Amino acid sequence: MVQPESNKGFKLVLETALLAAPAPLTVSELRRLFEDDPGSDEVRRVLGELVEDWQGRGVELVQTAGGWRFQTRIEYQVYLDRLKQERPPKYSRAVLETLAIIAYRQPVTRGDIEDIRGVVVSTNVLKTLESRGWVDVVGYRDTPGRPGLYATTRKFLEDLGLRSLTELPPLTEIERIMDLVDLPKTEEPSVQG
Amino acid sequence: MVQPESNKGFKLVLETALLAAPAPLTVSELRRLFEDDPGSDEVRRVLGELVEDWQGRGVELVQTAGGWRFQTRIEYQVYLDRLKQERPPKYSRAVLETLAIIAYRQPVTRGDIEDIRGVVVSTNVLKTLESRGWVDVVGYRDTPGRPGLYATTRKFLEDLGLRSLTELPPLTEIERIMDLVDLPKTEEPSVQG
Amino acid sequence: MFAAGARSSIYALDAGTRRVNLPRWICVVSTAIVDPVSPAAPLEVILGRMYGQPIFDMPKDLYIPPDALEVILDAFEGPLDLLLYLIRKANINVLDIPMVPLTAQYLEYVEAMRQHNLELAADYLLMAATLLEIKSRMLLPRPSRADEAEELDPRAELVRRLLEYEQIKLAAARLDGQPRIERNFEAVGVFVAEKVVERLPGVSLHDLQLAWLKIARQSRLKRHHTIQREELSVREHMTLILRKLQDDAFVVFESLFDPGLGVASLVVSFLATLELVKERLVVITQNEAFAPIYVKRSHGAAGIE
Repeated sequence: MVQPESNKGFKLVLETALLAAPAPLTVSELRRLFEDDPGSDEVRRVLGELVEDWQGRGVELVQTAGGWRFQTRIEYQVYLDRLKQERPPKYSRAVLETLAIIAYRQPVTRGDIEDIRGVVVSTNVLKTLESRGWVDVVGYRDTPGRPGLYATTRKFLEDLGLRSLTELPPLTEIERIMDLVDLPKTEEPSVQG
Repeated sequence: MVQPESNKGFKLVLETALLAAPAPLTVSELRRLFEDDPGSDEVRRVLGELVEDWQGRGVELVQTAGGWRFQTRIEYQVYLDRLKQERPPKYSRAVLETLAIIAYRQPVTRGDIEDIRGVVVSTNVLKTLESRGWVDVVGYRDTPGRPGLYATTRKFLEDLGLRSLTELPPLTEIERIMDLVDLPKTEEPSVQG
Repeated sequence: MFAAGARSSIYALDAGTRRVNLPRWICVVSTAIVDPVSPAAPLEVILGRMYGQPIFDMPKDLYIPPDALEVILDAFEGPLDLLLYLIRKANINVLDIPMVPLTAQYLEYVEAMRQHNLELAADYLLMAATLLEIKSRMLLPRPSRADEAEELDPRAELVRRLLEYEQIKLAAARLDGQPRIERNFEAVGVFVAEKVVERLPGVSLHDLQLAWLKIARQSRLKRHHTIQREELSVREHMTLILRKLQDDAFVVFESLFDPGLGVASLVVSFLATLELVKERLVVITQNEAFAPIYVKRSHGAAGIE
């Protein structure tokens, strides 16, 4: 059985309550743990001891606006993140196709992209790629409206681990795959090869 | 920065992950914490060390059906209860008996439960257990009406701190006496204690 | 020898030997009428004293004042629970249930429930019928000894159910006694401090390849061969040259070429420049023969053109 009378038992009760608490605990809440109120000074003194005890661990005792709580140290986030199940976000088909067109056919205008895709390209799609730093406007075509010419950036190459655009999968190969899989014209072509 | 290469750093990462996890962690999940997979044996060895390290504390490292987790020791509940806003639910005998039938005789239909208890099982009873996440329908019996077959969940075991159904308290000796009644023609096992 | 004794006693309870050692209280509470074999006279005296006032020479948990009936019946989980209570309180051997007094007392409870207008569950009535049926079957003459082994005791099924229920009842109590999360212990889950890092979608070469495949397939369905095969390196250099022309100033033609990259690169750069001219993206000017050639982005050069 626990003996909260002793300093050790007292500290263990505080530690246990703080580890199990779903939210930060105030000093006055912590005082309520005990049948005989130890007083705030005593609770604060032992909280200070606990802070010391947990030095050098992956979890630390901190005081927040809402009270005291144990929390993981930020250095451990890299490990804890590996447990996360969430799948990395994916770009929409529109974004990927626009990126592919800019990569292979640069420099291209929005109109060019729309011609090739056969659908209107929303401003958001281009903004997504621009804010990612993967495409930018490198000039303007001398046609009515003077549309901007999009090209891929150095960051795009870096992020994809390429030294040059020529390291992109050659289109001829892609089209050869397509020729192969397109043979049964009626059916939806499979990409599996 | 953390150095998971050292035994101490490795243990701290495991401890931190287990202290922070909202649900029990399996050994294979714990292996995922590290960039270089330490292997299950190594993880298990350090888990054993952690169990030792936490002896005599208000919190213990235990293995349940869903994996490993830190939980408070029963002796500390008297303190923790003082902070609780609401009492944990008390279950009626109808709920507990239904739960016992599902736990010990699973998978069972509602009809099976009614046969054993000799009374109609109210929908509320099953709903209570289902909403607690302790039982669910795992299939349907191939009889008229295709009644649902109830079984206990992993959460049920976890909430009771059990690793498997075999750790449930054993049924009382009555079973052996029942054999006598059921099979009056077979040899008579002695029930003498 | 409990087992053997218990079994043989099931069969011992035939018409001739029904004067079994019934617990006193059952005879009392169930009224003497239902058991003609019991010595009736002295019991009726006790019975008379029972109603109205507490009786101290009886186990007090056996006498249920009518007012308390509702409360007590509420405590039972059904007919099996009630029967088990009656049996266990009377210390009866479950394997040798005296059907006559048990049935009588059970019916008494059911009758009391009816009189108190308690909602009488069908389960209780069904059990009453079952008990009466077993009782009547037990009153029938037993078959000859030769067939005895094959004749199942009429009580066997009831006993099986009672025992199975009792087992579950005990199991339920023990299950409830098992330490449980949030009642006997708490799970530890400390706050996870983390910097929020925006997770950006990853794109692989394969993604691009697939995207292009879709585009190509789409355009093929619409119009044939709008997508020409082209050297990617030319297009890359077109972009590079356009980047060098960012500030709309004239740039010396030669500066667009980096001889250090080799002949192939020079050729590609040249092709790229020609392509840019062809697509009217750049303007090339030369004032006179052999004078320096200048290149400029076309849009700022509208006047010059």
